[in-house]
Amino acid sequence: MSLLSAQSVARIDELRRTEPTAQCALLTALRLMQRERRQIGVAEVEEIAGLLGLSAASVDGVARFYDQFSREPTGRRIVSVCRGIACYLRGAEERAGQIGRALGVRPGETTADGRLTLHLVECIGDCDHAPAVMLDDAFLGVVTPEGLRALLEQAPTDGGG
Amino acid sequence: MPLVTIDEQPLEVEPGTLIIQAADRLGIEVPRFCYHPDLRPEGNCRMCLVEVKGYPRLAVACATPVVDGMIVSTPHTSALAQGAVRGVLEFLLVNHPLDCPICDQAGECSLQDFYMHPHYGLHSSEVDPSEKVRKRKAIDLGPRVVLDSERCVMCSRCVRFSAEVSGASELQFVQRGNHVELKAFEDRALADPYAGNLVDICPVGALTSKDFRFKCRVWHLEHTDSICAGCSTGCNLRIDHYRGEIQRLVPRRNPAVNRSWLCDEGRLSYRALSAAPRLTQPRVRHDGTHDDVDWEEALAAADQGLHAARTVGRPTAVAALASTSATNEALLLFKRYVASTFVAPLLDCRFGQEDRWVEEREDALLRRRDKHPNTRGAMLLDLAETPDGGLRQMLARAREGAIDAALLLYYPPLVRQEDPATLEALAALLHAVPFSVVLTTHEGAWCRGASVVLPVAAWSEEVGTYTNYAGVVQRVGQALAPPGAARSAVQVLGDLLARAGRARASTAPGALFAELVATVPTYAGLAYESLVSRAADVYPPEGRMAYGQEGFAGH
Amino acid sequence: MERILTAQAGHDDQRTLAAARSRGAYEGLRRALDLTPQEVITAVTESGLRGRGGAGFPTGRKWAFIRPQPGQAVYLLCNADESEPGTFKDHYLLERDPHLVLEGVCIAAYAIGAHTAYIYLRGEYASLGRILESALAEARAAGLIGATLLDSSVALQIRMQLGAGAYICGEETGLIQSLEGRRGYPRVRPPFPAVHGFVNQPTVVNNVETLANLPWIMTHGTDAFARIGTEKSTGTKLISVCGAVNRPGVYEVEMGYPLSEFLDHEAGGILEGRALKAVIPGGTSVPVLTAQETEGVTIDFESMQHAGTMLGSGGMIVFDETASMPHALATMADFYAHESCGECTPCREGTGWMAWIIARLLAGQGRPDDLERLLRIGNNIEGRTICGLGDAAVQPVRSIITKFRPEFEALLPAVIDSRPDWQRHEHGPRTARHGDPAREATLSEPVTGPPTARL
Amino acid sequence: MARRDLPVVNVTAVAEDAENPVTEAGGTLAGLEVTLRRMVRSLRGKDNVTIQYPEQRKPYSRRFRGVHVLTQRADGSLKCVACYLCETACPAECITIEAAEVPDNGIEKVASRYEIDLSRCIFCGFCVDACPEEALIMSREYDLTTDDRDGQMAYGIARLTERPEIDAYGAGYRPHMQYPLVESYLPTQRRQESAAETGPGT
Repeated sequence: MSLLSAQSVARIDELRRTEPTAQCALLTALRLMQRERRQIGVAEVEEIAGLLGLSAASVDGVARFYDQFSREPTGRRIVSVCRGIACYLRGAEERAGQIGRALGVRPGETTADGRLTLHLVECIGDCDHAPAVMLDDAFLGVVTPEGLRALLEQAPTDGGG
Repeated sequence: MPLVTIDEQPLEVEPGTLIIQAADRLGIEVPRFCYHPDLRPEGNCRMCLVEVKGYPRLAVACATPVVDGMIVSTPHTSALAQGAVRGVLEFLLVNHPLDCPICDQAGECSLQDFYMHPHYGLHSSEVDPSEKVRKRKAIDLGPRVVLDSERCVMCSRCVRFSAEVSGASELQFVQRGNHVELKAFEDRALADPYAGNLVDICPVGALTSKDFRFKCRVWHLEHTDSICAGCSTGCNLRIDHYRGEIQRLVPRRNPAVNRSWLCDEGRLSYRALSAAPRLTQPRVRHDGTHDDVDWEEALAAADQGLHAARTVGRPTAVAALASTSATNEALLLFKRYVASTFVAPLLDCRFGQEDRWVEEREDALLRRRDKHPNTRGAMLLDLAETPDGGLRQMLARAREGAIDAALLLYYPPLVRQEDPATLEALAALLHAVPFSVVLTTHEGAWCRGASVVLPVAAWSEEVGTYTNYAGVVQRVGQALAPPGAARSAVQVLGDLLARAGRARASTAPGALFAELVATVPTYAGLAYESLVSRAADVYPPEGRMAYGQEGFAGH
Repeated sequence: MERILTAQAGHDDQRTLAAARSRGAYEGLRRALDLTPQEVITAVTESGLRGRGGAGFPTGRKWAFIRPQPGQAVYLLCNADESEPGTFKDHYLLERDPHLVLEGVCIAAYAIGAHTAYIYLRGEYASLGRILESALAEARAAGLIGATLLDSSVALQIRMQLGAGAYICGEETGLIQSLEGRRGYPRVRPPFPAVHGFVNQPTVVNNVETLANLPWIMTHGTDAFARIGTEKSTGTKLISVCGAVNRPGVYEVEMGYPLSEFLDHEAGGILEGRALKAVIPGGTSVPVLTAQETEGVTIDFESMQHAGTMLGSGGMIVFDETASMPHALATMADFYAHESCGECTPCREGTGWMAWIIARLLAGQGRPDDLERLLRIGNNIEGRTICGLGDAAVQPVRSIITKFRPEFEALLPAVIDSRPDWQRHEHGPRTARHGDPAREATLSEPVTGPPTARL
Repeated sequence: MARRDLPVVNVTAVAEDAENPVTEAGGTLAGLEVTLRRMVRSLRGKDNVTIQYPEQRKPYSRRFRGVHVLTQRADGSLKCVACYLCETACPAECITIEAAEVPDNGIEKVASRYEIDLSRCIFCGFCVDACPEEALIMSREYDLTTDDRDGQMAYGIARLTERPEIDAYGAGYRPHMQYPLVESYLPTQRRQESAAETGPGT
């Protein structure tokens, strides 16, 4: 019983066949897994290692190199507040604090109900809308805590990958 | 051929040679952590920075190939390079726990060696212990290896070995920046049968041996170069012993045989020597029971018994079987004694199918199916000539009553268990023949039936030569003295020859090897003195880090 | 001024193929296909186009290094891992004019003989990835890209790869490693990507903006491009300005455009009419310029270099008089400590150490020699690392500390015990030397009274 | 010839002079003067140079190198981590150490056996100088006697730590004596400190 959807497994198989090496498919495989399982834990690592014929250790090493893969499950929605230099100059810290208070979660943490995770992230390349905020992978630009709460009510966009 | 000048010393090298290899050949020390002659260079530790004339920035000697006319200055002659290397070493120590007192690597640790070198180290720390990044310590990675990630310098030698050489890929880095940590997935025990090498190539105390853990300090060890007797590959190794006990075995580099590696079975083979009680006194059987006697009496008994068998004069009255774990020199004397003393004896070296197995490899790296170090040597002495000869044949003939006496030279295997069938066959043979002389090392139920038991030296207790599966002749070293009254097989066989009225052969290793060369055409031109392995590179070398003489042996 | 990159980006329907083609998309590719690959390379070389990713290496020369052995496949990698803090120019192009980028990819791939091109986007650009995907799908459907480029006989597969949050993957060998599904550990050079690149094949890595210049060069010609800008810095540059300005955003300016004019005019002046304090002109990886130093500086590679900094990625970060440089530096130092991949020693340990010391300063626990220590650490990192991240991490630290030193000195406690922790221990040093007065004192201490345990 | 220059002494004259009884007695008494004065003073109980050893003892220098002490941590565990440096430094080769592993508490190595053969020890103090942990220091215990040379002169861990004599003699030589021990304790100290913590009556 695979942890991944049949469609994702198919995608990975296709990549494994068409990419120069099986390992070239690893990053995409991890992204799919993170999106569907919201974590890259032990079981997830072993599943991918099996799919691509890699050692669990090497998959784990890659998974734990990139910021967007998390060992522990993240919330269903992810709010990322940029703390890059540009956003810092436009008061990112206060903004992160406001949002955290409004959503009842501290940066780097996930709400108890697993609804959402609040991240402080390095520069996300949306500096003209500093302090920039992302919801999942949508750039919100300057957003008030209230506006963010409203957005959170809507259905999530496709998580990319 | 490109000409390179390092610290004013010119050297001509073949194209593609790395600066660090050229420097090693010139005997110029270039400090390094990540470079290893048998691994792909990665250039991550930055300790081997050197100044190359005309280069905009310092180059890493371990990844920069020599080009013709290159002029290189190492930290020993270049202030710039020296400053850089000092800086790198300081960085390496920023988060190092400095727990040398409880670290088994202390004494053969590159960090220690470099820090104590006036050109690279001896700075005072500017970091509070309270400021250091703490990581996990004493992580159990199975039966061979203990990991201390605080001591790791992230040189990735182990990661590369695991991926490139053994193929197990069980180690990888996790996290980023100064939180990078070496990790086996979920701290699972390493299944790699070559895991011991991870400890050897770790330049610091991050990966230490569980077998050697806390046994003794490395500066107490005495070293004896020898050859592994675990299988017919004949890996070059070094016996590290202290107060008359073997503490550990470590590989010596020999690109022609084992590169820098040694399998875990071979690495732990010394344990077999103390697994069963040793024979320390000659024994002669009087009405059913063995009595300890002195050599004089034992040799006399052996000689008389065999003399009787000899005088029967009937063909194949004597079965003579010598293990292929014996040295070439012992086998030579064994053959000479038997051939010159008996008429058409059954003379063989096969307890099982050594002569077939010596051709088969057990895995892609080192291990071979034949677990005897000297089968090829015995075969070159024509001790496996007759088809389907050996123990089975002798037993059959003995049961027919066609054999009056048996002479056995037997060594228990150092890796794996001895095949019970073989031991049964041996016991049966001894019971089937009226008189038998056994030369062996350990107590064993199988030799109860022997008329005379002569205790001989085991591996690591005698000198001599082995010929590996490929015909490479290598010298075996003596680290310890044989226990009790035990003597080297060469000496015992020499005495028997003398008693049999043959001129007492010189048992000096050099002299015997000369006779060997005269006897075996394949050995023509070899000299005992020149047999010392070309492995100038020992890991861990006495108080120094591994130096590679040969280039990176890609595969 | 002639707009090369953003001419069409303003149109809201520019993402759709039809609209884009109606405005001349893929015309440059057609022109390129009329030439031989070698002619394209020559043209780009003569146009003087230089890499827009940060290093400013001549694009044509980079291509010319590609000499595939028989049986080798050449790869073109489009670097859309725009992670340099303060930089969002590629973000703009990818979002507004995806076909321009795709066309540039096609031209470059044709020039170097690559039949597979990868576009590597940073993980945070997943939404832009979808825009690019649909554009690519349209182009494929229209038969522009795929088995044949336009109606030529040249095949080109364009694949997309999303990163997952690692600054280092914007470094070309780090990008290659990531694309191969490894940790983004940069590779030691030599060998260079042009020889051993992606899966050990000859590889060119070009920045999005660099490639986006190619269609115009093909349509308007080498000379037209060379005429724009300065002699050594031809063409235009996308400047993404952010921080304390009234109109942050992406602007296309001709090379050689005065910096101060750009700040006052395009960027709309400093926020709330405050005074300018400093500018980091090319992303945090280049040295800062004080307000005075910006005088007379123009936006091009040479002038920036002359002013002691670099044009870099064109990510311009503006500080007004209210900004605290130590806190700003802490933000940047934390960034590099967090993003250092940890492969090579000086960067792995040095960036973390610098960040720690700066944090210590801000916490009022600095030591008198901490500023010298920071500069010394910087010198021990710069030029000794595998990739450029180490050098990059040093630039803000060194330039900001030297140019705004009083702000840092104000952080140093008046009186401070700078001895290491174990020496400040009330028990005193564990390593007394002979001649240490305290020690000598005990030597002459009279021994009296009955024996008792005295420690 | 130098001989001619030698002074000539009239031996007979000297002898006669010596025979004078007054001079003889006076000389003897003069010679005895110091002795007699000392005798009188000591008979009157003044200025005794000797003491009643072993009942009475004189203090020794704090740097005196006497029988060794193995120090302990606050929790009473042995401070020694079996680094073998003392054994390595010992010129008399009288130290025997065996190491053992303990569940990791930051320091995973301890000495399971630590023995100093004091019948071979030359009390040079190299071992104490070599110790990186102040786990081994010297005491001022000097009167080391036994009726059995073989058994009792080899001190193991028990006798090198919990040794009542130490309290009486006090600690002796160790490097950096001007500073208190850092996180190393003698058994007495620890008992006192733990008593202080728990307070009287408990």
